[in-house]
Amino acid sequence: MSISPQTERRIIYLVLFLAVLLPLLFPIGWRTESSPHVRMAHKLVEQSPAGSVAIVSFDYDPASMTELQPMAVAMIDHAWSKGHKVIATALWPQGPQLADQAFRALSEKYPEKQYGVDYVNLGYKVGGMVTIQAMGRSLVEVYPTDTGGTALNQIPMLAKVNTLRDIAYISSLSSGDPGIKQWVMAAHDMYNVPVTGGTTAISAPGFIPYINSQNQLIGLLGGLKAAAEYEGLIGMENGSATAKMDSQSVAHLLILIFIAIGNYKVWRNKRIKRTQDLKEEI
Amino acid sequence: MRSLGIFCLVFMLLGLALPLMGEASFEIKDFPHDAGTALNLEWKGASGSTVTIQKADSMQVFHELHQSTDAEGSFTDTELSPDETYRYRMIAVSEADSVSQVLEAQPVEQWFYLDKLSFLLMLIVISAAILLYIYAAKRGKDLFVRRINGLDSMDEAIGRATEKGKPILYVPGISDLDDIQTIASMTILSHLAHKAAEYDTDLIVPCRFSMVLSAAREVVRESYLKAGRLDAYKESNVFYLTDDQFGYVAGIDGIMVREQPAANFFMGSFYAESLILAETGFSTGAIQTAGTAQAHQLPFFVVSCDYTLIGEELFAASAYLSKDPQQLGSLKGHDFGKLLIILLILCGIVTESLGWSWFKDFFGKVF
Amino acid sequence: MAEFMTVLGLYIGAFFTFCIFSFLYKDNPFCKLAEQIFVGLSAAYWVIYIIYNTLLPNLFTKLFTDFSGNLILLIPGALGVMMLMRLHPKTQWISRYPIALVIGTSAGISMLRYMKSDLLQQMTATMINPVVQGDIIATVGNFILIVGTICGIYFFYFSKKQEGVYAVPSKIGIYFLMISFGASFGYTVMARISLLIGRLEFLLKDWLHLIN
Amino acid sequence: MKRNIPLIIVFLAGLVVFASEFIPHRPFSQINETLERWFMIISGFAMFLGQVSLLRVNGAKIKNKVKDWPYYLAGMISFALMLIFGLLWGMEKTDGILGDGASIQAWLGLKPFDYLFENVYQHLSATMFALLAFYIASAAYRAFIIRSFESNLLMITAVIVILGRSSFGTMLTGWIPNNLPLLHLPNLTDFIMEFPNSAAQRAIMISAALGIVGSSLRIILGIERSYLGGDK
Repeated sequence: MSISPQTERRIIYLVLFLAVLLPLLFPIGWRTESSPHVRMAHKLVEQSPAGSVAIVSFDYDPASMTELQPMAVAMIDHAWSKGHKVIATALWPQGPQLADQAFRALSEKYPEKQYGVDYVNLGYKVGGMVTIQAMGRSLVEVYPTDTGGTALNQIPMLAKVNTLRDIAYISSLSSGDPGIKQWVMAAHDMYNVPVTGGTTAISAPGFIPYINSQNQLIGLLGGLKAAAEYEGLIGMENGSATAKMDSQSVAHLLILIFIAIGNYKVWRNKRIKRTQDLKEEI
Repeated sequence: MRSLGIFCLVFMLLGLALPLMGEASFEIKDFPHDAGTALNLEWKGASGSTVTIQKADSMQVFHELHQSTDAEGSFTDTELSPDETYRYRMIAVSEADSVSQVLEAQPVEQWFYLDKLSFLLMLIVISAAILLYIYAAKRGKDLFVRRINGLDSMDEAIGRATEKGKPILYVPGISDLDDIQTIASMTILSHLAHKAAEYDTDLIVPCRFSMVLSAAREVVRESYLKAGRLDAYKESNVFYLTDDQFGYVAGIDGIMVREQPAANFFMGSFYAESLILAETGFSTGAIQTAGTAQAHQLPFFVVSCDYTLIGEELFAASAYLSKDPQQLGSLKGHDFGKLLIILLILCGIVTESLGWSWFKDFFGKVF
Repeated sequence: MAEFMTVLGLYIGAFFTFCIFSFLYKDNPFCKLAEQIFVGLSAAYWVIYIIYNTLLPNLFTKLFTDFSGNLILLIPGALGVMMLMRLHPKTQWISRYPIALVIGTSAGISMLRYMKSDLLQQMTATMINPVVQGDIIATVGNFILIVGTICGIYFFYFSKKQEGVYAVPSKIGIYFLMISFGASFGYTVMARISLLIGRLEFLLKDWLHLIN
Repeated sequence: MKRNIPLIIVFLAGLVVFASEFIPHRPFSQINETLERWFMIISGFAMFLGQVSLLRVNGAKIKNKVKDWPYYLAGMISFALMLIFGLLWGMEKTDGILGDGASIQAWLGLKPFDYLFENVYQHLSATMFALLAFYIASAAYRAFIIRSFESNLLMITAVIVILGRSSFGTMLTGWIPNNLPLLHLPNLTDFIMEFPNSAAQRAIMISAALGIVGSSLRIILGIERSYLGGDK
């Protein structure tokens, strides 16, 4: 029996499609052992006292949502469960909408959390590094109002927050420049605020050097796998990263099976050819 | 002229500084060899005290800039404008006393970035080598360049397209003409168009940017002219699709499936779309040759194409194909550069191992 | 009405998503349609984008509001118009001036940029003391890094036939290239699958509301 | 003259860029920025050339009723629609000729241009990109075959990295004691990425940079001039 290469390709496409689709509909919930960098980030949030104010910066656009949005949700979930207050900022123009989405996703689980008391969305500011430096001098100067136009001094949770120094930790979810790098260089290196964060899997290796003895970056979530690990650490049932990671893992496994089948096929064809050659010789 | 005072700086003592009870002393220096955008604020002898640096804003109100408990140190204030005067207050507070001083300074522009000396030297040495080899080649010196795998297949691919009576597809990458890879691609296109004109095979060149379109039309037209087949040149075969990355790819996919070109060439700068092109091309059964210096996309071309020009081979290809002495000379110059770099790396490893950091620093200061 | 149009938008989005996916099965009228619409829309998108984000703010608005203060902008404006002279065969040659400026500038910029970030930076990054006290893995890794980089550069050395002794480093160079290609390929799988997950998320969540 | 003046312009432009790199003093320090802005304006104009080519080529196809001409017509209609919407009512926060079309926005929820952008263009673009997931699978199936030593290296590293970056990699080797870190697949993956992979990437980058430096030098000095086309 032989299948034409075209049919073969179609089978591959279909099987892959199903392999990604099914785990999204019916999550398997594979738990993976968490890696040290994820545990570092988790520990930073875990150990900050209740009442701390944290910044979650949405430095990405919808194109990287698949990987970064679950991280944002998981980190806000964790912060709220520890009684922290969350300020959302954005160095990318589409960030504020994504922040709203993340807060909305958690509103069911935390109905008691109030805007202005437990969280606030300050919106987008251009400038990257320069903006962060300015926030180190005065938050009001950079953000006179939040996204809704409320003056900052009218927002209860910001009563005691004047500069970046009043922030317990910063988590930047970033898919490029400006992003984590700018937060590390401005917020950590100049004002000594602990910085953690997450990136897409592709760009994660570039940030690992910042996780060093100077603690420039405290842990890092790289891609979906790390997001799923974080969800695992905070005991988030059926988190979206865990479901997506199931899809990922099944797809990876499937590709490996494809490689194995491909090799088997070549090996079998070779053997058939050899036996035919032998027969001809005889 | 103010700028002549390269290393000199104006700084004045303003206001009444508190009597210097402690040892702490402050100084502001211009940041050397820059465009006048930074100042170095230094302090000394402040052991046991906390040093705070403040900067005056336009309303002459001081804001904190930096804090430190080091006895001696410096802070660089950046993103300043040249020749503007800035005021700083530096305060050292210890349990026993406190010292405060207001200083003014202007950042000054200089005429050379001294840190870029190694950069300039490397540039001069490599450029000189390239030019010398080009000169030698022009004077008729025979320069040897080894065979580049994959290039010989180019003629084979054109031959097959001719046999089948199918067109050739040439994709000059997805970067604009400001990417050198695109220009290298134009040189290869010129060679290919010449062959295509000789064999009388259609050559389809879809372009992503208007400037690439202009250049590609010039190049193809001239090749047809040189081959004496200007009558066979069809301007509508070199056309624009769209500036959009994936829109462009969708268009090319359509061409591959409908026109069924017998040979595909992907030469130039490619990003994520490389695999979409190469796999669609493979499914149509075309002979595929790719070449790019985008290291991240090479794996996909290597896996899906019949031949791949890796990295510098793309630039070497045009020299090898044209046998033009100037291009060959240039290639020899690059080779000299490679040997030089291998040598420098080895020297660097030795000096680093011996603990002498000046060698690496000399090259590393550029960044 | 706006709500209905938003829902309709989701259906349109889903339709075009399936149109493109159908290309995987085979070429068909739906994907032909989607492809041409894509080309048309995107070409127009970039025209509008450039007009509103480049030409108006950087050139025309400045000239209209403060002509004498922005006289210098007449130069790029004129060069831009010269570029359009291409459209007529008789005046085609005029477009060579703006092209020359663009090419000259970018040749200069890329020469400096690649020399600095790809050549000098990578070169200095390889100048390391390979021996890391107490860390065998890093030490071995550093030796591999050094050998791989040098042999890899030698692979691109075109002035010598790769025979005999000269073939050895270049062979090692190839091995490194192959390992690197395999690694990059494997590393990219995750990101590419994520793209598909993203699409399915749109279909299952935004469109069909099957998952949260 | 038609040929020499452009070459002189190329040379001067290159020289100016050089000067601005090494001389921090004004005016050189600002030239780069100015040139870049000019560059954007020039390519903004150049953009229209492409559109004219698109209209001409597709127009001819429709006029001559070549095979599949209705699709090209659909393409041209969508081009015209997007263009007209954009010109009339603008995009995002920019107003067009007729202002911001508040009544249409109330009816559609968005500006017409943005509506097409979000509901058609973005989905087309994202789905095209997502095709890569399928192609990466079929490419792996076809190409990762045990053949020569080189192709085996390619395949084995790819398999290790694919495994190392899924949940299975962690599971498969999780039981190995921690004093053998390299036997853990995720660690092995990191090792491969950090050392042998960086080495090869560096070699490619360094040698390609030399190629770029050489080509740029030839362009600036007027030795390489194919992009300008022939004399006429």
